[in-house]
Amino acid sequence: MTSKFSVIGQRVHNIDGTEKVTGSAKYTFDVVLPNMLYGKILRSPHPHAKILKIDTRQAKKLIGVKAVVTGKDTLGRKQGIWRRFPELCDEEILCRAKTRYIGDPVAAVAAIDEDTAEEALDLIEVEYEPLPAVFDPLEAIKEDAPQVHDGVELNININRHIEWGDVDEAFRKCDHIREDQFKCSSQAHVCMETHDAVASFGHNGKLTVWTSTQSSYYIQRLYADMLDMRESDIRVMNRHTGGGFGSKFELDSAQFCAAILSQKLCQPVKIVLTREEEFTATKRRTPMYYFLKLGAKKDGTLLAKEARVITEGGAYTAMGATALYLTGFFSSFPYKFPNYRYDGYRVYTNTEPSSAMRGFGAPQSTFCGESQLDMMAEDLGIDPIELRRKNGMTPDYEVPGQAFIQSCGLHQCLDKIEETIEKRGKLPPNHGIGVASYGFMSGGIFNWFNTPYAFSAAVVRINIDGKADVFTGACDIGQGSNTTLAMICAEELGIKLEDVRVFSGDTGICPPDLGAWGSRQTLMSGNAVKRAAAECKSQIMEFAAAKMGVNIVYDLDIKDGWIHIVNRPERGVSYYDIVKGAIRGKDGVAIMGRGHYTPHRKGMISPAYSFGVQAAEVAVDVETGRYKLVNVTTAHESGTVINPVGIEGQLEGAIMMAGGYGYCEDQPMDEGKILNPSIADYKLIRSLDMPETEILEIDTYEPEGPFGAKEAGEGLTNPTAGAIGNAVYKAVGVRINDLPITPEKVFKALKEKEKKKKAK
Amino acid sequence: MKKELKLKVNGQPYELYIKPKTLLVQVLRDHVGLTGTKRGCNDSSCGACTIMLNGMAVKSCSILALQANGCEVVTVEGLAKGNKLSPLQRAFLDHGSYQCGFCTPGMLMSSTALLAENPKPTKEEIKEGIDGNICRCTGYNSIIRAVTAVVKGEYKEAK
Amino acid sequence: MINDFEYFAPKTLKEALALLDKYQDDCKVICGGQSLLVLMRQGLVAPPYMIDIKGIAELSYIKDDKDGLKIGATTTHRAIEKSPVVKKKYPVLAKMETRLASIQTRNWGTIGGNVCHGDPAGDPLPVLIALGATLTMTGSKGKRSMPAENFCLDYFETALEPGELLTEIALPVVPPNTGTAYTKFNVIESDLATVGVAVSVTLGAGDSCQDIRIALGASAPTPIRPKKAEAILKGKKITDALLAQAGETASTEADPISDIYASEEYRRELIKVLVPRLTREAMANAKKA
Amino acid sequence: MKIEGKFTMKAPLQKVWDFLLEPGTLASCIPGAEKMEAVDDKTWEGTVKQKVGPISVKLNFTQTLTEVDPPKHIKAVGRGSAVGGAGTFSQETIVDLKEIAGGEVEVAYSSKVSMVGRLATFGERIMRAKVNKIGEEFTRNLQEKLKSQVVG
Repeated sequence: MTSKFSVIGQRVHNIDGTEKVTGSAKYTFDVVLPNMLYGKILRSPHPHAKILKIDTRQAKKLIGVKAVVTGKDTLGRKQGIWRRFPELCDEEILCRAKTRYIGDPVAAVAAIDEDTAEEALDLIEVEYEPLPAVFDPLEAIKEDAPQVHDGVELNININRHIEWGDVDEAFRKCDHIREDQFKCSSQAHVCMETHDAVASFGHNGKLTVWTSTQSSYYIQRLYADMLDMRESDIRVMNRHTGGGFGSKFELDSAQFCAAILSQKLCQPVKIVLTREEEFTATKRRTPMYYFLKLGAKKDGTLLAKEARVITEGGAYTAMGATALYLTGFFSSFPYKFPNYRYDGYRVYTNTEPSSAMRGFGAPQSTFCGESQLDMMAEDLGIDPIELRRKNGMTPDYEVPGQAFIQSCGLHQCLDKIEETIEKRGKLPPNHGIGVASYGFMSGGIFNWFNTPYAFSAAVVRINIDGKADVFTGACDIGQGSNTTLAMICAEELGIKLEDVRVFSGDTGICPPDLGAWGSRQTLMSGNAVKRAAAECKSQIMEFAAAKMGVNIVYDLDIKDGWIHIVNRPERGVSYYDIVKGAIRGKDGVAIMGRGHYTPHRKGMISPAYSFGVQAAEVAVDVETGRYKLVNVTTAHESGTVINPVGIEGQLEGAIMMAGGYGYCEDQPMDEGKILNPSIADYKLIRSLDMPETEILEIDTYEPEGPFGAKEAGEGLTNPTAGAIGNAVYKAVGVRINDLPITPEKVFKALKEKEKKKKAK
Repeated sequence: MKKELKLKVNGQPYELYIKPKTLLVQVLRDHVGLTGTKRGCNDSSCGACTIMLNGMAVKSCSILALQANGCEVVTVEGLAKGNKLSPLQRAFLDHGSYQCGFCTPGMLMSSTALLAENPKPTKEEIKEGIDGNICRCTGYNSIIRAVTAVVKGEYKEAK
Repeated sequence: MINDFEYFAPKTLKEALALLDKYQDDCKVICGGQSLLVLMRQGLVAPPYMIDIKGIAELSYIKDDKDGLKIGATTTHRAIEKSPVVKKKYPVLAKMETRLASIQTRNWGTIGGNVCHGDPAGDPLPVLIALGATLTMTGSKGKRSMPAENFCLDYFETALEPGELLTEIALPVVPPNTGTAYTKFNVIESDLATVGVAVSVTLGAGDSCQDIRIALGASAPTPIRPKKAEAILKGKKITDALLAQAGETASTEADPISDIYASEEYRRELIKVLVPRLTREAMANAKKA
Repeated sequence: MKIEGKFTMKAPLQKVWDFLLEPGTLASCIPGAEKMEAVDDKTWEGTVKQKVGPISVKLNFTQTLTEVDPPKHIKAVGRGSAVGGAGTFSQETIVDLKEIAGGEVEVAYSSKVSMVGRLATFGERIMRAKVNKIGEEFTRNLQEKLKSQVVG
């Protein structure tokens, strides 16, 4: 079948691919500027303490040290990404009076090299008064718990309520009700490039920052808030970025401290967080206590669901408020619950703040929900896939009062997965296949950041040689958005991919865009680029129509650099010639198009949703509890596939990350201290542990998306933990409700089961 | 007290004076200026700093530079011959075996060393060959496919 | 941050020993440095003098003679793993090496360095103990040798005296009808052992267990030989019941800790499972031998 | 890190109690303790030396009795910081005495040891094992001291 597209759907090299395979790609980590200094940050060793005194005199005396700053050198403002709600802006970054977790910054040093800066940290004397601390959210909401932030009742940072239908009445009508508890663990992003920034204040008072970020615009705006500057005096550029996964769109300690130091010295200051700081003093996936109640009729119709969630917020709000909101919404996904109620509480604790991480609350809700669904299926004697089919979302469905689902391929995905499981036939002993369904949003509609700008915006400029330059505030953090946006631009203009250059993530030259989070760039930034390209195209077409003198009833189009009459492709003119003429005809002004996208009338969550079903096969060693991930097969639909190589990469990468979430990744703590802040101790799936992966792409078309495309990045992290849990149960009959599902937990559950069997 | 270090990097001889505590990765990045080699951890666990030392894959963050005195080093910058990418580099491009690209230099060096030593590795051997390198983006399988394609002879050394 | 130090790279054992005598406690010996440099980067170890023995050619060898195999201390893991004679005569040693850390680490790290680090979770020592290896230490005053199982004294503490270097690891000739097996339990394939078990069995008449050596890693402050468990099996015709009993006994002889990787109880349970499992595997290997 | 246990000994309760309260009894049970000196009747200061393989640490150590409920309950809190800034070490010990039948005293103890700073984070795998041992040795020392001093 020939595609109606020329560029979209092709297997292409990422436009920055050659730089990345030759080592010439420059990351913030690699930036070296003339006269540049190196910074290091001193952090609180106490989970909760008053700062009584900071003596920096000895540190300042060390040869090579150029500046030492503390909270006193700041304006004392507090940052928060929920800018519409001042009480949720609660992070000073450089603490002035009190530290709230082990890792909270208290001072920063700039010196001629990293070793000198580090030496200087040891010379800073901080006198603390340790305060009682609280680590578990269930403890923190007790009356007499220590207060993490003064005046916050029961340490409740924020709560969320979502409800539709008549839940209590519906439960009364159910034939069977299950109530289950789950615990979702923490997870670290482990970007290969740690947080880093080079901040450079000029003597003109303007700030230039190179940094590894998911949203240059957010960083620019938050700098403006914290430094009391006009945002146009701040230029933030994301270079090649060594991963983000949700960890890099708030103003972080590297960015802020580098700027404060540079402001004092008018010299560039570079701060690269150590791997230990990355684990202990950035942000992490939100740990959650989940209480789920699910009611069904005998025939498997799900009538009602109730979710109560308490999340471990850590010391600050960060993006955790959004995770609280989204976990509540996605607890209903991807099923048609006529009655649903959610109450979520985010609780402050004296631990590293929890925030956004790929999936953004949905991996938690999906693990709990999909585990419980399998339990319900067993109770009712219904096949788990059948139960999902019976209740699964369908196209053009409205989540009452919340969201409109347009395209939805969940049922096709279920069919495909069922087919592949059947094909596998009888499994070896102690193997099991578990299934989980999922869905996710294509960018959020909410605007707690309070941006006055469009959510996405792009400018396309056509140069005299016909090549197109795309300017977008979107950030390529490795997910390949620059390539996807270039493909969209090329397709819209009918030119080759190599005819498109992308300038992204630079607030100095690109229109604001909210950046790479919430799986928003393909749909939102993509729509903005498509519209900008379309505007250029219409200008070109004016000239082409004039030149060709075609009857005005005919439509013109461009394909492969050839402007022609639709239906009569042989009648046309060269795109490149027309561009030359057009620019000449416009008095030498390059052709420019602008595009933007802000969702309107699309409900409260997102303009579009992707869906999928995943089947994970495990093989369990029943004597030790150790199991291997054998295979993970995913039926996935994300609308029109723009960059198939990119989607495969997202999917397989998500399995590494989400498989780790299900199997081994965790951040155990002792009195607020993370016990495994190194890659040696934080267990990650490596190549020998990686399962076989198969992808079954399901064809759908999303009317809201550019060329019918929607999200394909984060949603893929949602199902794996649940699928693993269900697979372990299928294999050996033990159910673990407490992530991660480690061999030790499986072993203990097997022993427990054996004991019960003997007791009978 | 600084000491003399002589080594060849990508065929080019260098004579440097360094503090004994300098790690090989620091010499390559900060003294020689080859920033393709990355650092992703502080305890020899991530593999982003992998280079070839006398033909062997090693972690350049876990070797004192002086220990490499008189050795030949190849970094990611040394893989292409002029403007011709190596077979593995081309296979990585075709198979999307990189995303953020931060682990890619290390991955390429591990894979290159593997094939230099064992031109026909099995899939299991390929997995083992890159097991010392963490990639948080790709899930490894696209890297394994790229190496497999080179093993199958789908990418010839450029003339 | 690594401290500044003075660096020496002696080319002969004699030179190295003279330096060791000179600097005593103020110096650290580095070979592959795969463990030491991690500690130095954290600032936990900060010696004023470093003696790099990696370049001492006379300490890097694998020799096979009538008494068995001799491995020089600065031989890399990778050289052992790929050595044809090791693969042929001590396959368990080669196999253990393939699962020790990453290829990069094995290419540069050395067996002597690993053993001297004294990590109870290290892979080589349990295998060396099961194979009945002898370690030779050399100081300026001469040499001394001891069985591998006596080398570790406590967590990361060894019997090496100041001024001494570990110079050779000697493996006796494997007796006929002997099989050895090693495995480590871990959650991530290439990770350090949560528990490591090595077993060497010599079969006698009627497949009875004529001799057995069991070594446990990551199960106590040092690698240990659970001798009571060995005694249960030695001289007997091995049955499932005896194996289970040996596993139970070994788990009580062990003294594991609880940490973030596993609880003490889980480690004991793993020993119960793995001792019988590896004994069976060693017996199967013995039959093949 | 928590270590708990109990043992019994044949001795008068008051005698055990008095010995426990003697300056330095608890402090001197800390393995590696050197030069423990009384600052006042509730506080002792000194240094603690610990060595784990290649890592040597010297800590300035202070111990304070925070709860004294004669003759059955005592709580001591100790805190040390490593010379050179490598980290801090803290210890909390609770000893409860109970008279049981036959003129015996049951001594129940629990000891919590924790470390923060570079030592703890980077040396985690190494130091945790050691901390475990320190705790065990502490209780062993306590038991031995009590038995030898009070019974003997």
